[in-house]
Amino acid sequence: MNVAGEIEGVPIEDTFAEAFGMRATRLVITAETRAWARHAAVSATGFATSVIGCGCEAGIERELTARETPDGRPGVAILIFAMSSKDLQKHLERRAGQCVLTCPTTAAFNGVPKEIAHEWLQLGGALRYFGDGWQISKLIGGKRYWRIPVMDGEFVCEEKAGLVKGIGGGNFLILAADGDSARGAAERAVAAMRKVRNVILPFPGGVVRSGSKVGSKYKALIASTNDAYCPTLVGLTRSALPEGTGAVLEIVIDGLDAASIAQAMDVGIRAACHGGTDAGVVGITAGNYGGKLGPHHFHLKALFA
Amino acid sequence: MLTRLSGARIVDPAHGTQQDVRDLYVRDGRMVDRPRDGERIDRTWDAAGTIVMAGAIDLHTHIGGGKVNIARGLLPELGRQHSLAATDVCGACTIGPAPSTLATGYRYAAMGYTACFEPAMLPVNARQAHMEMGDTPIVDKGAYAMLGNDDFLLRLLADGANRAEIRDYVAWTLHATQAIGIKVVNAGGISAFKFNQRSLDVDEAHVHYGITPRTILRELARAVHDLGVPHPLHVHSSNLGVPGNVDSTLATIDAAEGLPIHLTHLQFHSYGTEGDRKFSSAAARIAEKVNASPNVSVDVGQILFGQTVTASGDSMLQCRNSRHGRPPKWVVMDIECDAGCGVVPFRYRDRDFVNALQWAIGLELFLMIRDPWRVFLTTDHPNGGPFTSYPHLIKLLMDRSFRNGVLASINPEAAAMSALGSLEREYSLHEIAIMTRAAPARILGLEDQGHLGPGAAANIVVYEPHPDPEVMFATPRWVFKDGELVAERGEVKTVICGAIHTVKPDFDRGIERKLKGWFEQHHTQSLSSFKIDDEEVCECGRAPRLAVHACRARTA
Amino acid sequence: MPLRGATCGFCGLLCDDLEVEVDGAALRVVRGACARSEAALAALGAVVDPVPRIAGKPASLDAALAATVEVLRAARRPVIGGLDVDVAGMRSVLALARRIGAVVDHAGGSIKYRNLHVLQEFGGITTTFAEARNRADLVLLVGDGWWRRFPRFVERILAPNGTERRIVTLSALDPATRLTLPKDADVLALDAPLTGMPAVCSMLNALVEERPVKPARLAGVTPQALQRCAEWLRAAQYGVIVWSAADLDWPHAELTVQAIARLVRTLNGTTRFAALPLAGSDADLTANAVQTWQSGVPLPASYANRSVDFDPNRYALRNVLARGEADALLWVSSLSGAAPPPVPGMPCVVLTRADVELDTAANVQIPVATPGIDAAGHLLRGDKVITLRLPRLREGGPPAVSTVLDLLLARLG
Amino acid sequence: MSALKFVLRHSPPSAVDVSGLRPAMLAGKSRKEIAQLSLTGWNEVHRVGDLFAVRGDDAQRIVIDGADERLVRIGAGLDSGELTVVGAAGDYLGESMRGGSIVVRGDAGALIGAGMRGGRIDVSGNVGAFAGSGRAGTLQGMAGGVIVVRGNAGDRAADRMRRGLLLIEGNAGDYCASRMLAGTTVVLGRVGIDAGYLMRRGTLVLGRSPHELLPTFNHNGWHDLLAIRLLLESLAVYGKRFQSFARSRPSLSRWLGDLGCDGKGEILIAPGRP
Repeated sequence: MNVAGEIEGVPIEDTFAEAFGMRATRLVITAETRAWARHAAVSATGFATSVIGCGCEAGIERELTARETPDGRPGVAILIFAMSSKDLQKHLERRAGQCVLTCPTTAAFNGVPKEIAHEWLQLGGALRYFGDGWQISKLIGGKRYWRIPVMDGEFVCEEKAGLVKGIGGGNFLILAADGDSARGAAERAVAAMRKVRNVILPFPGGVVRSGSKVGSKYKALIASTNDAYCPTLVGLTRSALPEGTGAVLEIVIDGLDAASIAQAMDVGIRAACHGGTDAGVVGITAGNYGGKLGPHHFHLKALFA
Repeated sequence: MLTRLSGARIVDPAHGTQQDVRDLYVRDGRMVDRPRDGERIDRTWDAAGTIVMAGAIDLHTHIGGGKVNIARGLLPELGRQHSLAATDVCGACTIGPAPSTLATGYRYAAMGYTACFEPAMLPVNARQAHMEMGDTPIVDKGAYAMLGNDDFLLRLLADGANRAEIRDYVAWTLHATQAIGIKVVNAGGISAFKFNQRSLDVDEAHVHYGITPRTILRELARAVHDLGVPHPLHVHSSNLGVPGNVDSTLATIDAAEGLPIHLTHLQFHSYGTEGDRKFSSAAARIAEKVNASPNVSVDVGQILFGQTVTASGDSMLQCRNSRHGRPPKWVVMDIECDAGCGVVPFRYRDRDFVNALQWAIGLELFLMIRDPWRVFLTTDHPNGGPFTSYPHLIKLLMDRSFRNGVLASINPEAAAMSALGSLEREYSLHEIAIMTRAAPARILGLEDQGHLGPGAAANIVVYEPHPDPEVMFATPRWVFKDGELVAERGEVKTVICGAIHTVKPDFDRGIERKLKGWFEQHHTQSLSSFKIDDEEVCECGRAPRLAVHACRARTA
Repeated sequence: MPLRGATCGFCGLLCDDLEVEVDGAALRVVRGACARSEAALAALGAVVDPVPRIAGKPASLDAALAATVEVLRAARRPVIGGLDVDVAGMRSVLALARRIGAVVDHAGGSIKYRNLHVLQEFGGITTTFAEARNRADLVLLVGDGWWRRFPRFVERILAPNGTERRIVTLSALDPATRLTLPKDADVLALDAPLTGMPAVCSMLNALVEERPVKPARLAGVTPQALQRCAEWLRAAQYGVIVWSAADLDWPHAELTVQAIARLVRTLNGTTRFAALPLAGSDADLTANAVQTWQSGVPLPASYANRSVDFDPNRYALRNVLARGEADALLWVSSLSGAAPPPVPGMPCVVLTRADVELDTAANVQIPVATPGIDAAGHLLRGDKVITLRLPRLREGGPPAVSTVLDLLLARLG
Repeated sequence: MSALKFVLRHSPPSAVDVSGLRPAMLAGKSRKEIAQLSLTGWNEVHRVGDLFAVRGDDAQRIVIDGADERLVRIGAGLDSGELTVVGAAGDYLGESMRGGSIVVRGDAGALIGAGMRGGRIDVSGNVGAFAGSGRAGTLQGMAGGVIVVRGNAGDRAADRMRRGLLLIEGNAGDYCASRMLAGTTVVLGRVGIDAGYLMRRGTLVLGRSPHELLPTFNHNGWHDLLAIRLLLESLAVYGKRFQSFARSRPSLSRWLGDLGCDGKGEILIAPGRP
């Protein structure tokens, strides 16, 4: 391991996380109560860990107070990422349609400011057809909304949602002495990273154990287990694990911009390293493909800049 | 008064001349061969370097009758946007999608047209049609009376009337309405619509009278032919604008059984149902049939992109097509046991698949029908576009690279489905002169129009050659009507009144006995107030003269 | 006494089956009479040799024309109103309007516009007299004055030779009118007052389209009657809705006309249905038709500034006079006998029917021939398609409108 | 730079089309050039300098002072800049405007904002009939932008309205929102008879209950709809009266119609006095 520096005594490898361009949008879901807004948000961001198997990646960005939402009700901001505008349109439409429109009292608003919107996706513009001709379009404060009659009143939905050029695949790996230490470090990292805006951690609990590499011996698969980091394969493969590593967990970050991802990685790594080697953290590294896959490189040595 | 026009190249297909340079002489509004011995030439127009043709003739343009006036009343917001200010000789008027009669006369004349024919004069509306034409200055006028949906004729046919009776009725109509020809619009269909029949194919029976369009077409074509009316039955076929109407159009040609017929606005009747959108060009099939049928002449009814308004007697199809209209307001009328009408504004868009293909189909017809004596330049004004776009249309016909340039800019799917890009033909000046002058005069029986030989009306158009035919045809240097200079470089110089052209075939006036009873039983006016005599038509039509053209009866 | 065939121009029906006895100037309808033709012919028949007047005093036509030229020359913003004239008269009116930059409007412009407005902002499906007479199996008559305004409508169109059809009357009709309806017809009477007409017409639309309305008793009409009416409308093979815009005399009545036009369009989707707005009286259709074809835009219009413009708000005669924009009024009237609206202080030249005596002295008054009486003329019939020639009935009499105006134009140079 | 000011010297004898007095037509012209421009009346052409005393120089800010109802089509076709009218404005104020703003300190005539597509009109006084409608013969009225009338509006306000916002603090006349196609109209005061006649879609909010609604409107219940709440809150920027109306957060009586004409419009009526 080529060490770039240490945080609380934990060696940080001089490598980089390699990330790639994605298309992203932010949706603000509100409801009469925080609970119903959460139900919709959780549902809408479910089963969205990786574009490979889910088509999109989504997560809750943060919860919003009544003062922060367009309609003065409690809300949740979610981010959705996909590989193309077309994919994003499809998944936005499905998730908003199946998980927000269906949920009592909710409304859906675009969460992307006009200034940064690269293009516009149809939100209410696509969902309105559920109204079967009874839907009403309404221009309010310069924005167009759709009012779709539903059984508890009307589902109010902004016509369009902004699309930004986001980044997917920011990551770092926590190398630990054992599973307990790895999980403890990861949970500390996730808790810290949740406070960062413009990012989501799409995997369950923000953490992924099945780090992957490109390709497989099986032709049908485009990715497979990252054998170099699997402790149970030490001795069988060309392992990348330093001695004493008993478990590795990865945190993947999708963000609306590079700075937010870098910031999330910064606070995440520092939180993971909190307690130093005594807490069982052996090292921190990041996943890349030699720079061939993505244009965005997050160098871990930036932590010491 | 003797005038000489000197040094021009003369394009006069009726006399076979191909751009001979020679002098033309006009005495008292007529062409003469040469001055009499010792006769003084009062005025010489130096036309050296110019191209001269006879005044153009539009044999199918909706310039008179209630339909266009309804269109004007329907679209005042468009009319008022296209104001023409008064000049020293012209009155203030407008030239919107349905132009005023004043603007119509001014613009036709300025473009070198000296005679225009209203193709759909409802007999009950004939007075108003003649009045509107009378307020269309400068150009000569004439009209075709619509038959084939009037209850009197349908009853005659349903009762198995003999041909002599039908012939007499047709002739009586020509006299009573002061028409020069007979038109049939969606034979039987306008009437069937009054009985809530919403479509009628060539061999489908009229729900009330039990007769088919084929019968109506055949009997009218026969009557017009036997009476010796020069212009063949003018036919607006069944199923206007309906995808797949190629079959009914071909059936319509067959229904004539070899008798002369003229198929009008053929573009709207040349549609197939191929392709994903079930709409395709059937121009090739139609052209092949027309090429092989010497009894058939056609005009195209080219569409041009932009806002226009369609005004047709075909209430059945206009009601059906009203859903495509823009702006979405329209009028349909049932008229007086006589016919009907429908007025639907249209905005043809080059990015629209159907509109783009319609545009291409029209041009395909122009280019695939070989004989310029049998295909005429029309936009079915205002239905396919305004007559003011004729110079542009001429350019599309004469200039292949220009045409292909436009083709490349229209809806690509439509462009890909059209054979237009592969058609290499370019019309020559000679052919343009045939289709806009010599041929319409011949097919209408206008002996003294459409050519520059001795005895012809001195309708002379002097063009300055220009590499762009659109420029050349839009603003001729001089336009003479009956020897008078009426327009110069697009500007009207003198406003005169044109003649009315009619035919008056012989017939047995005994038919009036039957008609009188019919009028008393069913109509809300008397037979005598229905008829328009020569004096009245000249008053209504402000005509200095009634030009009655000869009919040579072919009755067996 | 000589009997002459005549065509009556005193309402939009233009009945051409009249026989009139002409005795010197006196006129008497012998066949085809109605209240309107009798009244008009009696009035015109009592006039012998009417003369032009200048400031109320008899004058020669020559002097009257000279005085008129003076008025028009001095005017910068003239209005031409009235316009109950024949086609030739209207052609001359427009030639004059172009020459002097006038605003032109028909006296009944606000009435006519109730229908025209709907044509322009909705469209319409209409029919004509003979179609209605021969084909209609249901006729819905809206309003309470059509029988007075078009006295022979029942005889000539609604019930010639005992045609069987259903009739619905929408308006409170007096018993005398009810008696004129065909005796064996199936009649449904909806006795709504005029004020209830907008609501009833909208309700009929809703019922015909089977919207979930709950028709309560509406403007005196029971829900059952409304429902029955809707059923009849839907069951018709060829239904016709008839009204006279002059009856619908309340502000914004054009909205109700649009509701009627919409009803027709909806019904026409499945069966045949058409509107038959009764009009054409006082040559309103004639004036509008000639204006429309010559200029491309309808009345009211302005010929100011050497161009033509249409705007019912700016150029309606009433509005122009109310705003005090005009500085001379030329009133041209040959059929109705209507006098010009009083405009104190404004120079006023009046061409009128021979029997008209003005309350106040106009600058110039010139009697003109009434088409179909003292001159032949063409008028457009009330169903908008047929133009009839009204032959001249008697010799002598004042000159035709077109004659007077053409003389005037020649003098204006 | 000071606002370009046109002070009316005398009332013209006939209506004068002053749509030429707008930034796009005047920008880059000297005062002298502007004074030479002509405006058309009825058979008369007025030099701008004869009709108005011209002052100032900023063509982006135009003031017409001492205006009266003879000045028609003020600000017609406006697409940017500010136009202030002091006095009365004639008919067709802001006709077909697409942007910019017009403020009238006084009354305005009929057909204000006819066919407008964007921008804002503020009238401190009353306006005539057909506010936010369209010219005769057109199928659509106002299709965007905002009109605020502090006084009363005449009959047929919002006739054929297609889009945008028409706000009336005072009363509106008969047939308010007739043939309305879409958009939002708010009348804080009373309306005359037959509001919403032939209304197809759109929203009409009434601050006071009308005496009678058309029988072709069905009562839909009392609702506090999120969209309407958002709508009313968004009006706060148009003045205190709208702000307090929104703050009162009324549950509104909702009526749907005109069922004689598609029936997809809504009339929302605040509780309380008719």
